[in-house]
Amino acid sequence: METKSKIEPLAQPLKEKILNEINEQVMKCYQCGKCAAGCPLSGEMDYTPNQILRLLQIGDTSCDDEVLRSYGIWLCLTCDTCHSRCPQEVDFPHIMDFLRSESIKRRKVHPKAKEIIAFHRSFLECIEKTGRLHEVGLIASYKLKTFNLLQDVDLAPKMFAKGKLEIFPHRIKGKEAIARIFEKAIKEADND
Amino acid sequence: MQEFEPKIVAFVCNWCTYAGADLAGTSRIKYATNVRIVRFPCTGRIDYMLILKAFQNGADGVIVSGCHPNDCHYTSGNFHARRRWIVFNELLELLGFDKRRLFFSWVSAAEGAKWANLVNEVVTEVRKLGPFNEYEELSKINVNSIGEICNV
Amino acid sequence: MTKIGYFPGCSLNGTAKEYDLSLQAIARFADVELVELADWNCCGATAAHSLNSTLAVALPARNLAIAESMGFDEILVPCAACYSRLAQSRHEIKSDEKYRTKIPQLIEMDIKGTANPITVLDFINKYVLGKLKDNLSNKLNAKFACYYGCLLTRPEHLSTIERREDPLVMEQIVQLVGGMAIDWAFKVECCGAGLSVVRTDIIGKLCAKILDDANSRGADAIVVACPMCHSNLDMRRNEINKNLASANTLPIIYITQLLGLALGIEPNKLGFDKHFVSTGKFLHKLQKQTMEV
Amino acid sequence: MSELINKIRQFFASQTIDLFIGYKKGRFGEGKPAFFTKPEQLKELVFDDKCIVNLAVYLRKPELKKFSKIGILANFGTLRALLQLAAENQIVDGQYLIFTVVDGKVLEFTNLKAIEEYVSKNLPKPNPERVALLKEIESKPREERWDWWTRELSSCIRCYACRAACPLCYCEQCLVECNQPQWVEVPPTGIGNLEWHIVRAMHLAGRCIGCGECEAACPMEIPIGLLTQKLNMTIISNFGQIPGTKLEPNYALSTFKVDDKENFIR
Amino acid sequence: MARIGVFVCHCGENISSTVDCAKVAEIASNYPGVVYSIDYKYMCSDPGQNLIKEAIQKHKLTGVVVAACSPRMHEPTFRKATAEAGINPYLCEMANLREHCSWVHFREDSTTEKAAELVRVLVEKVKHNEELYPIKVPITKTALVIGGGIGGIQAALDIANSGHKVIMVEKNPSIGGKMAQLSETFPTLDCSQCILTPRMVEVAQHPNITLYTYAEVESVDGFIGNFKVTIRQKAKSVDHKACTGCGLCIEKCPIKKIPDEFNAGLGNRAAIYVPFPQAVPNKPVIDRNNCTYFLKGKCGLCNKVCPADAIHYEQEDEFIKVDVGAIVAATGFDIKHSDFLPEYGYGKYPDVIDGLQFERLASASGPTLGVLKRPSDGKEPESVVFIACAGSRDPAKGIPYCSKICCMYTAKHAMLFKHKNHHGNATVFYMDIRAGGKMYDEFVRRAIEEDDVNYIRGRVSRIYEKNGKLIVCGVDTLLNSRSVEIEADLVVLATAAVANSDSEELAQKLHISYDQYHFFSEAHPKLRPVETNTAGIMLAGACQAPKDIPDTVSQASGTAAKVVALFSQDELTREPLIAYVNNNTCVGCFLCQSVCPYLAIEKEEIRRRDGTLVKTVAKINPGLCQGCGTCVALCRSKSIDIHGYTNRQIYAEVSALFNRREYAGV
Repeated sequence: METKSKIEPLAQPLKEKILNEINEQVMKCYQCGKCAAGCPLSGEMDYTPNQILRLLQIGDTSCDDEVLRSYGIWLCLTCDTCHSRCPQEVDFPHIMDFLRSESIKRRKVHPKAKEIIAFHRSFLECIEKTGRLHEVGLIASYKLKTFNLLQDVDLAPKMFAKGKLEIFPHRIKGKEAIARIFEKAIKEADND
Repeated sequence: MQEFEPKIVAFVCNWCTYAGADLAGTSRIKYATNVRIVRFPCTGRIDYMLILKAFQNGADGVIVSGCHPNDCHYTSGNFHARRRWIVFNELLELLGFDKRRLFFSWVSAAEGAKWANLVNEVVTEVRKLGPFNEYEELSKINVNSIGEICNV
Repeated sequence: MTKIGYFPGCSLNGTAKEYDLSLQAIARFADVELVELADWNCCGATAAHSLNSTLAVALPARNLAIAESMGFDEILVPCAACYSRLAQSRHEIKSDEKYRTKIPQLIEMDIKGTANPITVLDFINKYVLGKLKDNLSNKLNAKFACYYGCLLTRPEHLSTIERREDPLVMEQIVQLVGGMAIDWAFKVECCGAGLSVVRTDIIGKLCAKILDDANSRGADAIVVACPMCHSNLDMRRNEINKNLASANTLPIIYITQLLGLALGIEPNKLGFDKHFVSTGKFLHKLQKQTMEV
Repeated sequence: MSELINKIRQFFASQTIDLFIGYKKGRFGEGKPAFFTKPEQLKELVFDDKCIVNLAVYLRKPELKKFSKIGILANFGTLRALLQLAAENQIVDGQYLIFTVVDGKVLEFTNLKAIEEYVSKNLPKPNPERVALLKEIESKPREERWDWWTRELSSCIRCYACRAACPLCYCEQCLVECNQPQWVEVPPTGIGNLEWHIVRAMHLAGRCIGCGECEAACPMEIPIGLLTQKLNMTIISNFGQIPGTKLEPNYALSTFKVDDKENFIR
Repeated sequence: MARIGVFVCHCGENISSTVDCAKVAEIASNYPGVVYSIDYKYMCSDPGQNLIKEAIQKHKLTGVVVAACSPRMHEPTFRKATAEAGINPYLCEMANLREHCSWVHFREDSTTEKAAELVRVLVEKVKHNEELYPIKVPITKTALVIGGGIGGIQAALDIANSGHKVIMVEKNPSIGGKMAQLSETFPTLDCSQCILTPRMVEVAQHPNITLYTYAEVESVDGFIGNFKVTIRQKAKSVDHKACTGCGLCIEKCPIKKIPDEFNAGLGNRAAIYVPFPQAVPNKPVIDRNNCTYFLKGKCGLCNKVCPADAIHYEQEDEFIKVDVGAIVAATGFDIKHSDFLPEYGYGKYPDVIDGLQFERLASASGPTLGVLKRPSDGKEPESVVFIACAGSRDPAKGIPYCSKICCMYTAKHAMLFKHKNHHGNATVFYMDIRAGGKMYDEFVRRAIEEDDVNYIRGRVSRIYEKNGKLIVCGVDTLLNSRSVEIEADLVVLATAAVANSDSEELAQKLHISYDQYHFFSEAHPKLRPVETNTAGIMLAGACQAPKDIPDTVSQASGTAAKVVALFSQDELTREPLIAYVNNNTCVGCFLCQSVCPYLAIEKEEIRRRDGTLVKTVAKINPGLCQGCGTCVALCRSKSIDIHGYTNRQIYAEVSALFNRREYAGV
């Protein structure tokens, strides 16, 4: 399981990493706030998209740290509303993806976001094992990870009744290939 | 052995690139000494035959440069020049001419630094290519060889 | 008979069975054979691109490669979320040298990016609409709110839809089958998508706004073209209604179900019995008005 | 053929024309350019696919000035050359009566506008063999191309037959005859030959009507037609201009588009 | 035989610090044809120039090469000195040893070598220089002003008041431009029409001004001092000489529902119309695209009722040719319309309007007579949202620039609304407030402090309509980006100011350059802000970039001063560096004709003494040719050449570039 958080020096400001690795220019943001105004979840976020960009623009260690520890980055739905209306064409969802993986990598995930990650992990584990999503397996695994045992118990019977839940997962033939994709991709992320 | 110093000719227009090279001077930006500038009123005046003549006279590389599109002092000389270059380029390509020695560029009167960089890049690239022996050897092919070919 | 590649995605095997049923019915009508990609895998969805960018490109890429190996240059991807992942993956592979070399090693298959994912709306426009006019058997005399959500119109580089702030593609289809498409304000707002399980409360809030606006403008049903939108709007009604003054009973139907009805296909062959929010009243109303015509 | 001959006889009789340019059978069965000034000479007139010489080449000869109206038996290349010459202000519409024979049928053009219509409807596709040959040459590594061309061109004896055969090489003083300054070296050296063929190709770029007379005329059998053909293809694909199809001047190199390609410019 | 003198300048130490000037002079003395070669500390100083003059006389020089700074700097100086010594000034050339050599290289052997080679190149060139004489051209002292907005009006009046003739061309039926549409003007809030209309009348009555309204510039040929302009007088279908302006025709016209351009589409006008009550000229024109007579061939009501018999349906567009010496482009700007901002419902919701529409709603002469009524239902709004930067500073929409005028007029709009409705809510969404200018920031502060306009810093994401209200979704970035939703009755977008849709076409007719947004380009952004790169054509107002009224008027007066300065001379002297044709070799293919940007290539018939035509050849009009030389490079038979850069000169330069071949033999 996770070890104690490593103290790692931030040699390079995040904004430079973002520029080098995903070619997005944080500095383009001029803080008009149109992203926050259109974001369906900015009310739920601790930092709105423009504020996250502002923190990144400052570029010092503590601001970068605040970004990686924020809850907002985990709420982003990648609905692309901010990006599609951004006058400066900042691809914020793309930056969000980067921030999320960076946050995990540096073990700075916001405590409230652990459930979200648990869900994503359960989802990926499910695919890793069978190649496809299996809803029962996903929910079971997620519940085990989060102890939210009562979540969605009301939906399940109805779903069975409508023929929308399969008890046994479908395992694709190429599941070993899928497992190898996972292995390689994860290894690569660790090496970064 | 001494490093090969390529001979570079630059055909430039008076209003943009010549002025840009002047600006490189007033800004004291240093670049390689290999280049010799020939001044034209406009890129539209630059005859492709002159490019060939420059190579014939020993140039290892030729730069042709003028105003950016829409910046031409004469409004459209550079556009006409660009068309000619497109065609000339295709001909050289077909002939297998070493086009790596021919450089087209837009350098405005405000781009002193771009001019200096361009010259340095060209000198570096042509230095790597070495002397333009291919073209020099061409002048050695003469009437005599006709006989040989006819006999074949 | 035209054959094109078909990537149903996980949802159409589970929560969105009615989508699959109705889509297959439409395809049969249009004389297009949907050939399921052999041994396809999950696209990775939000989970993959949230956690691991390589995985987010590689998982969809395997499906693209399968389609290529089967000789398809078109893959119908009915789920807007899956479409987005497949199209993005293809975009990355075509535009990014890094992925072009890395992905084939990861998925252990060759990939050129020749197979082009298309959405269900592209599919309908290209293969169905031309044949529709002469085969309409029902005029669907009702008011519809066409809901696009996010991933059909965004991001711009993956979307084939024009006017992304106020798209009219589905509206045009609705009009073709005799329905009235209402002008409303939430057609491209987000339903909450991937937070369905973890933050059901957020889904409740976002979907409530969408349903409320459609309802207040007199819609009889909301038309969707994405199983994610459908499941949030349809299955999460309890959570949604917590945010509304009175319970909302608008049925959520797939664009393919709509076309099926217009073609005179029986509702239960289109999966109308599989909805959480009852479609009975809506169907009844339609039937009544059709008879009156 | 007799239909055509009868027609021309009538035109001579009514003094509509006083010269007819066509072909007669040459020693090797080829179509040989022939000038008829009397109706009785016309029995020698032939027209078949061996009549490839582009007769437009004669129209700017001073010897023709004394004739008031000239009839021409034109193959397709000649028709296009006529259009291009008109676009370049070299011939006057109305001075010529032009005939061609297609599938045994005589077509008569009283003005150049009619030719313009005919040509635009009947433009042939580029000869696939030539296109393939060009492709093959282009696919070779650059150094090989250079060697190949320099070898090919080194056999040039600078007889200028290519120039004489070309209906569009009508300058009164060719560039090669300029000696103040001397643009092209006169003796057939490697450089001089290269320069001459570059000049020829560039001068015909956007003007060459692709009749192939230059290459056919070359006694050393140098495939010089490839050069003009390549430039024509470049001009058609980049600028959409096809020489010898329009009466109005539409020379690709004296117009431009703001968004012409410039991926080669730094 | 050539006798060339070479004069190498040290330029203090500017050249000599990296170039061995003495050595360059010494090397040059051995070049064939060089009879005199010397270096000197400051060649451009009086003693330096005397050195040249004396050498020219003493050594009977036939050519001079001054190796010094850039010819763009001192060529006129040395050519003048050469002329003073008694030989033609065009026999002097400069080698650029400073900007192109000493300043850009270090002190090393190759720098001196290069300097010597540069001198050699110019020595070879100058051997082929010819004697040339300046071209003198007369000046037509009439100015053409294109555009009758406030910029054009100011320029025209200033020029006319200096005693010169002015021809003004306005494409609309009346002059007045955008300013005539405004209600009140910032920062004084004085009535726009009150200050403008007297000027409009002055233009119409000025003896030096000829006014063509409902007219456009069709073509422009010629050059500074000698432009030949064709004006298209569009058919007004009304004889303005006969018309008394009684207005009966307008009253009787059955087609009355045409969206009124002057009222920004908020009102209607008839098919025969005067754009607004104070129009100049105050006489109608028929809009043929909407007139029943022109569309269906019947009606003719206006003709029947006209007491002056002034309706002339058969009128045709007329082409008027005028000669002018200078042209002022004052064509103004436009604002972005309709589907440009779909997320704001602009073009979809009638109550989302642009700034110009608000001006008309607020104007006492507007469609609502100054009562603010919203377009959808005529209700007077209680809550108005103003959105600044609606499309400006928005690279994603292709307009990255600031439209400059919006901050001020938005503050003005909010104020006007509050003055009309004291209890109403005015909200302004802004990104930055740019209120640089005399009394400007004070004006904005007044809106905020005295008129209680609510300024919220943040860009609106979207607007939608719900129950007759417009829901404006924004954030307050000064309050932790808290979301703000305002229910508004009316939304006013400060849409981007853009170039006119036909500005590119006009620029091409004028041969002036324009930027990527199709605004006209000034010759120099700081030092020549009112001139274009084409001599004799100047700019006034927002056709150059978005500008407010004070800036436009200042520039217009500046432009007028330039025109008047030009007209203070009787003739212009031009450099003779132009192209010429060799009649002997020209075959008259005229492929060069379309390559000339100045249409300077004409046809010339060469005839024998008995009058028979030998041939038609190209001829360069020396008045029009500007000397680009594009035709020279195009000519296959080398029949065109250009003074100053002749084929022989440049060939000689190229041949002399490197010390490899025999360079002398050309």
